[in-house]
Amino acid sequence: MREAIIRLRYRYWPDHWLGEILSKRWTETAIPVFVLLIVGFWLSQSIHNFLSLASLADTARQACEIGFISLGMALVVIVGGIDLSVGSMFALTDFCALFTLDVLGWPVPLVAAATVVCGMLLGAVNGILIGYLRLRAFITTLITLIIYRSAFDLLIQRYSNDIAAAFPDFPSWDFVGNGTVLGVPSVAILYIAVAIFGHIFLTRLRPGWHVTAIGGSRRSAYNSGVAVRRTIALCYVASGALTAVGALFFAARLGTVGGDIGVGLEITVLTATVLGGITLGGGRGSVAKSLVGTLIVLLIINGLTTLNARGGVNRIVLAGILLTAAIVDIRWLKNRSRIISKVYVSPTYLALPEPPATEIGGGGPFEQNDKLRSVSLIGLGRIEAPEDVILDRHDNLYAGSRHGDIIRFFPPDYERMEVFAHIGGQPLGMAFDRKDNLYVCIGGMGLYRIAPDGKVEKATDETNRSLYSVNDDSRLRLADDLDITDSGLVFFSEATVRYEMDEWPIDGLEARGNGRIICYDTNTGKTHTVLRGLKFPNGICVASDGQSILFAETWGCSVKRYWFDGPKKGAVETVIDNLPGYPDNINLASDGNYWLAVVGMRSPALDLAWKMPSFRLRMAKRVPGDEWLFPNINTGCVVKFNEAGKILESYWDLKGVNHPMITSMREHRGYLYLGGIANNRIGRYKLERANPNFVQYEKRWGKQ
Amino acid sequence: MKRFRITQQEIVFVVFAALFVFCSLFLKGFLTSANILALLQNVSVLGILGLAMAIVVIGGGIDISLIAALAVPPGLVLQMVQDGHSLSSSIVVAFAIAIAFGLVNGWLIAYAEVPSLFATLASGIFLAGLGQAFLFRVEVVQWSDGMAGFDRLGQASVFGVPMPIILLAATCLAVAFLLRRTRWGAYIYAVGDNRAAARVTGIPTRPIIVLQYVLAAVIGCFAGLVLAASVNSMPTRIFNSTLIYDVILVVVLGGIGLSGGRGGVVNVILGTLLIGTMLNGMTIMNLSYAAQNLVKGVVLLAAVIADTFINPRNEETAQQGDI
Amino acid sequence: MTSLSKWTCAGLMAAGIAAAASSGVFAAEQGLNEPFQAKFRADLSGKTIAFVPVAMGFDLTEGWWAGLKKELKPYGIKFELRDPNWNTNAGAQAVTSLVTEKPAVMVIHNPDVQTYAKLLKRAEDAGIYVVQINMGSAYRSSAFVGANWIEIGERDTEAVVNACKGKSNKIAIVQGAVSAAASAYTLRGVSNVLAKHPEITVVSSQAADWDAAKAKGITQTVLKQHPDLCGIVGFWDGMDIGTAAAVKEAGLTGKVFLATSGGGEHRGACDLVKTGAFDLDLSYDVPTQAAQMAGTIKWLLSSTDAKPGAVKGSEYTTLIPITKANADAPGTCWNLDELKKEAGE
Amino acid sequence: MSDIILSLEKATKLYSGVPAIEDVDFELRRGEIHALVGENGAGKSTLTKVMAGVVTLTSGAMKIDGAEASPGTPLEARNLGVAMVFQENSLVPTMTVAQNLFLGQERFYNRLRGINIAAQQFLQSLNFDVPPTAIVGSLGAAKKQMVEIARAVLHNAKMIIFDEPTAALTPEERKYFFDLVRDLKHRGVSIVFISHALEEALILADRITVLRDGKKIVTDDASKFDRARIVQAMVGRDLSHTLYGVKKTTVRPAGERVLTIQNLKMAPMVKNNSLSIFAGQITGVFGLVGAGRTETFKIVAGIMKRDFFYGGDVILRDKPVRYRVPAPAVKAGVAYVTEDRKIEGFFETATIARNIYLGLLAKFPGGRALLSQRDQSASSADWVKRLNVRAIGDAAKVIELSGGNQQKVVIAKSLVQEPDLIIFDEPTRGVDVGAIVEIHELINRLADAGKAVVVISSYLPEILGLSDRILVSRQGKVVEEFSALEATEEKIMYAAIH
Repeated sequence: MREAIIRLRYRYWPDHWLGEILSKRWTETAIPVFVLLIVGFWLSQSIHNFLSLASLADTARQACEIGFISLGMALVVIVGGIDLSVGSMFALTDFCALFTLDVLGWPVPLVAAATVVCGMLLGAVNGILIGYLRLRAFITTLITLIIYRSAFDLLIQRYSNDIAAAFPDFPSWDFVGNGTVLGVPSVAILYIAVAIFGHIFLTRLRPGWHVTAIGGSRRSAYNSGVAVRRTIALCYVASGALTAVGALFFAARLGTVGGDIGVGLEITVLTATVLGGITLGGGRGSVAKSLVGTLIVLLIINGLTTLNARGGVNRIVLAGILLTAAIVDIRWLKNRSRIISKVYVSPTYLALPEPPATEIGGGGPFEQNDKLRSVSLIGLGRIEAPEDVILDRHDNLYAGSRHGDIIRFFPPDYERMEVFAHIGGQPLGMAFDRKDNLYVCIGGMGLYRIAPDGKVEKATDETNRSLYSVNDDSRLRLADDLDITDSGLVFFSEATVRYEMDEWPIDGLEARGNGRIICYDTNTGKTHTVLRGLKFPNGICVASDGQSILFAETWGCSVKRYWFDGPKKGAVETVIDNLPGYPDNINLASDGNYWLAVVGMRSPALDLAWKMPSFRLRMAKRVPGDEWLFPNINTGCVVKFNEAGKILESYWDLKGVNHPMITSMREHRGYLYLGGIANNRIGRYKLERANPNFVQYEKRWGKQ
Repeated sequence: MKRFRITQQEIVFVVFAALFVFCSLFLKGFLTSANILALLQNVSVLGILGLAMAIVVIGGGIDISLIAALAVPPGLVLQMVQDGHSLSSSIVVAFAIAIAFGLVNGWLIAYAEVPSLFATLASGIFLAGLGQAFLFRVEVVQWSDGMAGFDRLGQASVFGVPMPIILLAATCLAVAFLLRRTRWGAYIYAVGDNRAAARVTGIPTRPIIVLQYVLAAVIGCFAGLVLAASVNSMPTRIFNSTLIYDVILVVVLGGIGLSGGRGGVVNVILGTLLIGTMLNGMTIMNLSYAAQNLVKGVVLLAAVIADTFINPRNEETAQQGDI
Repeated sequence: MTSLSKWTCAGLMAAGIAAAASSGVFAAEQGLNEPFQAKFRADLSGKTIAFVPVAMGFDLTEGWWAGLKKELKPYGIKFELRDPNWNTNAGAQAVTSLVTEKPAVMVIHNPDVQTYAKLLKRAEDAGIYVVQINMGSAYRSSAFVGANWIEIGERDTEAVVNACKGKSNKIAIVQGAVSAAASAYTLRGVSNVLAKHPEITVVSSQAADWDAAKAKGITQTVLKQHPDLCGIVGFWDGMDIGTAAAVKEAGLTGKVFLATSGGGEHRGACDLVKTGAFDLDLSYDVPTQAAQMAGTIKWLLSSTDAKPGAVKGSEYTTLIPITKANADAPGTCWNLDELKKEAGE
Repeated sequence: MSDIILSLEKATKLYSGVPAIEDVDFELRRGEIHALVGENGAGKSTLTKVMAGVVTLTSGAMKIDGAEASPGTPLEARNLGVAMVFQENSLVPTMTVAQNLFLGQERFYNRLRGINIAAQQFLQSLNFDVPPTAIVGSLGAAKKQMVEIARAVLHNAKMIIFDEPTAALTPEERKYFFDLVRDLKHRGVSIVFISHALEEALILADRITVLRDGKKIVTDDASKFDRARIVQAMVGRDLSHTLYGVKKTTVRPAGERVLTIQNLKMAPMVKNNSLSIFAGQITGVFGLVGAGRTETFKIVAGIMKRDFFYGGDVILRDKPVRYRVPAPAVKAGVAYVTEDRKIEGFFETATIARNIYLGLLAKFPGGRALLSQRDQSASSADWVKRLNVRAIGDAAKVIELSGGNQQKVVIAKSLVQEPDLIIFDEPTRGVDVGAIVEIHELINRLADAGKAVVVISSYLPEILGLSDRILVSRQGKVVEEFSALEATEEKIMYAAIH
């Protein structure tokens, strides 16, 4: 009963999402967003028409005006500076708009252009001083704040009466100030457009990268060839321009050049920027953060005002929320990576039946023996980590190595060897196609093709992103083994989508179906995922019927069959359900049966632990990683099974002296060639009763 | 190589001297002892605030909440006396509030690790709001009879020297003594110079940071009392003004780098004198307030630009997050 | 008669009449039914008045708010307060959101002549009466209640000019914030008078931004250079505390004539005139302004034809000059605490 | 096409009038691996920065492919085919690995998934296991170095300059790096590399140039050099017998047990670490970068905090302690001499005397509120003499000193606190050879005086030359202990890796 509950809980509750969601970069903004939601909820409860369209539109107008300025400030802060002069620039550009409209009588488009240019010029002063003359941003913009403000004061002394006297009546001007499109204020539409562009700009466009790089490390950016000074200067120009856009809408809405326009605006904007999570000092920040920060600050100020709160109360509440949010946010950012490392590993429930007996004298197909004692060794000490071995029509033997090479041994004695091709990564599974191209699964890289002349080509490194996956699973992390169908489809397994190449054992601790089988079509060059949720899918072999593949699920201790064609297309069926160890590669035998490598034997301790997810969770949290309970992968065997999944025979090397580990095997002209990922040798075992002329790919596709 | 360098401090001194000579030569009534005293008196509160800011900036932070500390506790003194409490108990309460405020600031920055700019920005708003909402009935807290005699703090003079100047000088001496002669002063410099190194050396960095903000709040409160005494009221609306920017200018212009660990009381005095001379000269010239600001800004900008040209910074020496 | 005593008398009389009436006449027989009062009550009850000051927390706005409540609360009127706390943008936002919330009346204290102008027009178009107090905007709404700044400037300056007769004829002007309407209009009043008095020289005319400390600094410098100054025109008593402190510090109290203006709250006005800090403080008597607003609102709400936007009128406040002569007299100044108490706050 | 890809003639670079390199002639052949060796401040970095366009020559000429060239920015240099891997990490810590890799040659619009996959392909093809989506700031030193190297290779430069490329790499990764460099060489790319590990220069380089005090001393084929000749050229005198002296034949016996660590944990760096430290001897702690050595001892000194739950114990002289800040640890007689003196070593704008005096004050405030000028000058004069700190004057700021003298000031600042347990973390990193000898002598004297001394180092000769007892750390815990008598380089290295 209890076990059933545990099973159901782990089957349906996606524990692993927590760690994956937290690993997303946008969760850095989680706290500000959370605060925004709380504030929004609280206001919608206390102000009865808070969520009405009219009220939201009113809020949006002001929020977007400030939002433009916040965007500019965000840009400047991300580039590693600060712009205190925004308030004064706001006032001056507001004046510029109204002066050109009311006093000079310019048409509205020209007014808009003039205002933005005015903002850019004001920003350019900052930009030149800070970017090119290398003045300190804080002190410089503090001084320009004073200068611009006094210039504004002098100007309105002279012109405020002229502006006050005019009541401009242009429909286009009113549209800028109060117009809506489908109920959305004009300013919001422009803001959304600018924000979307800003997001793309910062994350994907070259100048945006440069901005982030300069903020993150000025010297690194310079060394990378970024035009540091120009970029910084342009950021201040952009800040000026964005401020001018905000001021233009403000001018159109209210038409005022009152003396305290923009006073203290820099504080509001800076508060919004920091609250949104954009770090002073540079390098970190996004458009979304800027928006969230702006909304929080404005909602609090306006909401409390609407709730009849006096100015003082308003300030207390605002400051209280700001400080609380800042403290929580700092804790969060500080501990986020630690939390992720604690929660990313999320073991799940896996119950395996009692394994079949393997003891000597226990009988059964798995009974241990010492047949592999007599293997002869190839390339001892000269090769590292040959996970898979393969032989071509000319009896050449190929094996991958840890250094990313494909090594070729020459017959007849396989003493002579050469680096056939260098790819990098970790070559795992291999298979030949009809034209003798060697396809290789490279852990960490994907699927590669090596032409007979040794030329390396990438076949695929990307598949379609699945809809419900939190992690972006389009990147191939651990392509493992493959086989090729007659019609040119390459089926290959990816062992796990949650861990990188060098962390694969952790996947064994989780024992979740994190793996998948992917199909690469050599005819179209397209790649798509065919099966998901497999427990470390490993070996793949096209079955004799040519319509299905057999694949091994390592942590599932099972072999399954998947029909990619024919009447049962799409179906999956279990072939062997309870192996005594962890299956690895599968290959054809000369008699029409299949070879299966068993990489390691199950242990009662891990079998038990797999039924106790919370135990493994505690272990992952408290015990250092190298002392975790991992699947045992050092002794194993080779078994032969038939189409129905019946085990026919098994080959063991009990002492493990000669050939300690087996991850793969190939039958070729009466010999069985053995590979092992932890080995420094290749084994060669003389099979009795085997077809001495069996060449796997000749049998499949005929002689050439 | 060293001796060709002129520090920002020296540039500011040169600018100040030039301005002073200029004003003396061309402005009638500038170079009179009465006017010089007026000049000093006008900037004495700014100077005291500058000293408070200097302590924090030398310690590697910044205190935007200084104006709140200037306005609220002294305002409370006036309000409490108005409501019939005794002057002495009111002053005790005010300083207690200032100390508590400094402790909160320090805690936020040293222990909760909120960046000082943001922490003091918010805490300043909080204190101002607290005063506005609960402590004062109106924003300008008026003098009342119970305060009799206290106005000497702002309006009396000793041997012809107005009291605020004497208080500024006294604060200068006290702060200079603290920074130069005491252990805690040495610690403040150490923390501002390299907080990580100070920590590893075994200096109690967090308490020292708290100490800075407490000192700043207390000095700010003191400046507020001087201000209130000299204008016979506490206009708490001063919080909304841009006074804090002037304070930062005095400190930074004087040559105390925002990166911390550098500078001292001399720099504050220099910065204060420069600002004071400029404002006084322009007041004599009867320039409007806006025009005064404009000129002030341009002169400051010139000083900063001159500094950059004389001490150029390049990509090699640029610091990270150097704002 | 000063306003405070006036109200007290009125209150007492009303109470007396009511007491007499209830115990006497009406108990005896049924009287004549007054035909309009029921409608008047119905027109007022349940209506909302929204007040948008520049900021709460100083004598003027607190006084208006308390005065309005005191007058109108008994009629079942509801009150909304939007305190932008010196932030023009927040104020504009408050007015904007009020337009959608549709209170019956908005009482607006403009930060300058323009910011709210468009919004106020929108409000009246949407059927909301707008009453502007003390600081007008470029838009003329149903009613403006407030001081005549030009008159204030003129009367203050005249007083200073008079005081200067036979003296140095040097005066100084301490302005508020240059962009504020109150300051600009007052300055116009000052120049109107000065135009008639060419013998007067203005040695300094600077803006202190409504800031006492700045006013003190400016005045100090001016006094150091012109110790023979005979008068100062100040623009607001809250700021001129600083001006007065400078004068006192220079030991010129009584020698330099300081004229200013303000809301007439006793601590900020009468007390300071008594101590000699100010020689003249023109008071626009906030409770009276509040009462006038309340009267206007009653009329607007109960009238049948005065639709929002259809009528436009002004009520300029009658100024009370506070000098040593009347500073002690009861009713010259008013007391904020008492007014608040009467308003039930 | 000539055989010389880059040449410098009479290259001189003055910093504020002081020559960093002076009249250096240098030639780089096509497809050669050229090692630059020299002490700190010998001008290696300046020389390479000139080539990479980071600084421009004051006088002299540089030719690239026979044509006069003076790149003013790294970008110009790269357009000329010169790429550089900087010593001070030049990655942007806030960007992802993939972004860093392509920074500088990104397209105008970059598809994030596309660059992630391309970056992974490229990194894996060099056998560098670095996830492309990771933020660089969160990576360890070794992985950062890999990204840095990968970036230089990605640029397809004609010549690549590596400044201390292998410092943070494990031997495994170092092997990959050597293969990579040889592979580049075969492709005709010229390599300049700076290394402190002279063995690397001898193994890898075709030619070696030795610099001293900004001047070129000698350039010759690597086969004509041996260790002694390089050191002699570097230092100008024969130091081979004093530097990293011959294998120890006697060891100091263990005194009282001063420090015991049991099951110490700090995720993710320290994992159930246990060890003991004894008085009167030097305990060397060897391990690769990232083996958790520094973190373990920083926890002891209160600089870092152990895990809150199940964090293990630190026992100082039979008393369990748990310092949350360093101050109480200092008071208890624990001193930690940092490996990164610029970040947490000294006060850069303060004088030497003030630096040392601050150390004294922090340990012995003893109710003294006022500073004593006399104490300050006395303590500093004493230690400046004992450690032989060379400075221009008393008022010299520490930032203006050479690396070795800076290190001595940092040591003096700790020793003035009279600690019983002294932890030296990489005591000779970035220190010139002469000063190394002095610092080693000092460490030996401390142990002779009965102090418990810990020396953390990733340089085997230093560990072997100094230690009486050697602990080997791997993946967050001590895995092996040797007596200095039985230890060999092979044994230690084996323990550190396997």
